[in-house]
Amino acid sequence: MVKEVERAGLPVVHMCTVTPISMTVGANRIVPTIAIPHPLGNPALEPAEEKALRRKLVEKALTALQTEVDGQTVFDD
Amino acid sequence: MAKLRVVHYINQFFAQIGGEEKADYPAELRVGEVVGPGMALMQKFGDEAEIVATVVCGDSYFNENLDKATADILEMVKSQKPDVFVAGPAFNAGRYGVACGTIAAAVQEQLGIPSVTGMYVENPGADMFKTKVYIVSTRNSAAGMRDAVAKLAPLALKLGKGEPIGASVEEGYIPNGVRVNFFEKERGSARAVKMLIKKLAGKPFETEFPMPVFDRVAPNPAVKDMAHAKIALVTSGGIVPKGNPDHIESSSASHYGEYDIAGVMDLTAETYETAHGGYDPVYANADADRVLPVDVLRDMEKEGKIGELHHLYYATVGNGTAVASAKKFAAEFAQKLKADGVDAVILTST
Amino acid sequence: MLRGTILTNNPLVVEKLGPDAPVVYLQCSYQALLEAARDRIHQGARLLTHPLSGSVKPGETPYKSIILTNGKGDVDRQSLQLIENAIQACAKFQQRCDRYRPAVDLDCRLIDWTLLEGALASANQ
Amino acid sequence: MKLEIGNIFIKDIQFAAEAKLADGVLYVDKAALEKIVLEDETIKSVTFDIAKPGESVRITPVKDVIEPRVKVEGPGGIFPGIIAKVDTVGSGKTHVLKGMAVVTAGKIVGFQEGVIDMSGPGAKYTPFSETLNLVMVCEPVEGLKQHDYEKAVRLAGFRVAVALGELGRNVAPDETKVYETCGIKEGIEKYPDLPRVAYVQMLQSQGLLHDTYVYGVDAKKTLSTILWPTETMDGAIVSGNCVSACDKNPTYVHENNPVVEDLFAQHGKTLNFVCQIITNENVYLADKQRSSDWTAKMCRLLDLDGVIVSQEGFGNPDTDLIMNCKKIEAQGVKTVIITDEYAGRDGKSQSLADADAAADAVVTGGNANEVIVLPKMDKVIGTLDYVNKIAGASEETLQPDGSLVVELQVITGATNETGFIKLSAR
Repeated sequence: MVKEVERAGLPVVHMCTVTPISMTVGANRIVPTIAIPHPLGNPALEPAEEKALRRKLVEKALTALQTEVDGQTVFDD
Repeated sequence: MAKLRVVHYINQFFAQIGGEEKADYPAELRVGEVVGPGMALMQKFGDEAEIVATVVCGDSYFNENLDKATADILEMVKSQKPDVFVAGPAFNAGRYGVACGTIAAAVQEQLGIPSVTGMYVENPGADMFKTKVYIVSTRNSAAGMRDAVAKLAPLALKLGKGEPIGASVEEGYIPNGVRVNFFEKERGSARAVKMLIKKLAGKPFETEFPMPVFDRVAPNPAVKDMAHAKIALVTSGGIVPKGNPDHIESSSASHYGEYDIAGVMDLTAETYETAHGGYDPVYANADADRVLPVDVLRDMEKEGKIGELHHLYYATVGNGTAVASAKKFAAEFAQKLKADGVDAVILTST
Repeated sequence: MLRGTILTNNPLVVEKLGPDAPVVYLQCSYQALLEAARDRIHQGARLLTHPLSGSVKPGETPYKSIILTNGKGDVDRQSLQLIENAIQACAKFQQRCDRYRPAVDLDCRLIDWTLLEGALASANQ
Repeated sequence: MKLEIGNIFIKDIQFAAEAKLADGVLYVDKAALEKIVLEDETIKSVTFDIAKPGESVRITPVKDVIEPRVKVEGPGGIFPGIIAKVDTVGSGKTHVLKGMAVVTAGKIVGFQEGVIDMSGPGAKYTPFSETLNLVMVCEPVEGLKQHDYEKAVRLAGFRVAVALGELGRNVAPDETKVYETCGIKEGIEKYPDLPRVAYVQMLQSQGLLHDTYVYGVDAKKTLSTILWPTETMDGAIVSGNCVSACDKNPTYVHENNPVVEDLFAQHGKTLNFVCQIITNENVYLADKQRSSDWTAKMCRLLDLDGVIVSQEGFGNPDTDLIMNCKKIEAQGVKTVIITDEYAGRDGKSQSLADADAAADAVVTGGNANEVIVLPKMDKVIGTLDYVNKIAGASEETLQPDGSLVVELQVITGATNETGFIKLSAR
């Protein structure tokens, strides 16, 4: 799916938990996330903390979109 | 038994109207005429079938007037009440191949008339239509006409008679993803030994079961000006408005969802949920932002970190490992995103 | 002693291993059991046994027992792929075990148990 | 290691008062065989029957198929560690009763399967429609547990096959074949320019009804190891596997392993057949990892250039197959794998439960889900009362006219994964 978006000419960042799968499906910009049932959250945290965590991940995604890459790249700091 | 009725489709070149300069030739029905490659087909059909009409259409005309040309040709084919429809063969001619695939698939799907075409395996039409209609594998130029017709005619007859179709290697069609049994001449172990000897010698060999392949697309340039960029959200995590209004299936979905989030600042348990059957839905149902980060992006939109969050998002239920079905959906909504002036996409998966 | 959890819908497993064993018994279908295992894998558990153990195909037996670790944390890719493939494979087979006679049902329980027993022997070494 | 196989072509089997093998006719003394079977007090009774190619006969549910053999010269005996003592076999001279088989049938568990049709459309899918079959159906004593029943029938089949093989001891074979491979150093010196090739055989080893025995040892308790390819011709590997009829390896297939046979055919010509590596297909994932690691390690240690890997069974073994393939390829050793497919009745589903790009050379035994109609046969050996319960059968299996609508799964050997048959798919 991510590949088709890329093919259409749009830069795309794939936020997903199991990065090897993301590699397999051909994503170029990859941001690892927390867990499969809650990639952009963590129910164990307080709502405010959880949102901050999500914000950090989305910021990372935006950074990825603003970074030139020449192949599959995982943005995991 | 009466002869099977066949309608044959060819382009302007094979109808000897002309080359590229005549490619805008509109669709034309020639009742009772057998044109160009149709002669060779007729010979192979013998007493069993006859071409009752030939449709001729220019390649540019067809591809530039896709909807009209398809509709017109469907009417022409329908009027002749054929038992089977044959298009091409198109060899390596790209636009001709796409036209053959398009019209053969349309005749089969919309008129319920079995159809077959032929082309070179690298013709773009082959990849686009091999799962929709039988495409006989031909050489890459019209020099392979004899060989192409030798496979095309018997397959057309079988289809016309409603006989079972054998495996791709037996019938000569491009593998279409449907596995069909047949008996080889040698037992499996002997085939394995031969294959190994070839592989060891660095010679080409053909696997009997190709593993699913993954192609690659080069990355697009980065977003230069995020503060003015329009960002869209896409998810394979199945986030849908509460109640799943489009009835997205929990797995192997037959369609995708397009949802308007204009004015939506936060996804809540009351308003959104997941339709995905591939993971424990408890966490996403409680707060769908955990899969589709609308809340955070709205904040960033307000702060001017991004230009705008696109008012539509797209959702499917593709599991990470099952990507094939999602491909078609994605190709479709990616075009919409582009048309809507989106600059970049965040795709979240579970 | 087994460090892990046995997820099963087979009453015979409960009976054989007794109340002290780390068994989670679910009264559910074969596929639902695979899905329950998948949910645990998503939370970071790893598979210790193959989810398609046994040549008795999905649909031919209602019973399935799977051993997983109790781990939390990162998702194990291999476990994830095995379980996804197993769940997908269910769709390929016709459902017919619901029409078995009682004696056959007991045979199904036994086979599932013996497959698990072999794995437990390996796990406990 | 050199083994001479003397084939005695069997043209007919008849019941007679005195057991003998003369002019290609096997005379079977039922009473004597019955005594051999009933040595095991867990077997209550046994019936013998003969099924010949072309007859309107259906044998079901089949448990094992065994070829009678006898060790004429050299150490050990047929089925070492099980019937004969555990001496290493595979050298000397062995006589084979070619063209016949002992078929054990009988219901061990309710959902068991295995159909051999001696004629009709089903016959072309099973290799055992071409053999003269002596079928034995064993009834257990009351209350016998499935484990014990399986074992009793398995061993009874071997005892009968050995007793019949013994009749060929002093018969001059119609055909003699010599199979010989050499030690590592010798092979390198003898065939310096030929690629070094081995056969990696995966053995079903998941549990009750899913087991294989090597020299009497349960394969699930073994580490991957090496055999001379001739050892299996003397019955070093036997089947205790009666589930998944289409892609399990009956003992007959082990005795006549087609990969061994076809690698021998090229040995010294296009390749140097170094050895056979056997490995298992356990349920426990760490076992899988260990076994495939060892297989790959041995491939490297033996300086192999290529291997053929064969599989047995459905689902779980797909993972072993892919692990073996990937790890062996990673050692720089080229692989060809043999498998079969479960692509659904319509052929559209994903065939294997596992996949990897390293598996670029695959031979397939066909789609086991494909549906076939088996017309009614005049005679059934065994029982049909389970047919609605067998793998690949559905509620509508038994039609009013007596025909069976089944998937190829139920036919013994239909999609064999050692390449024993010609069926394939694309």
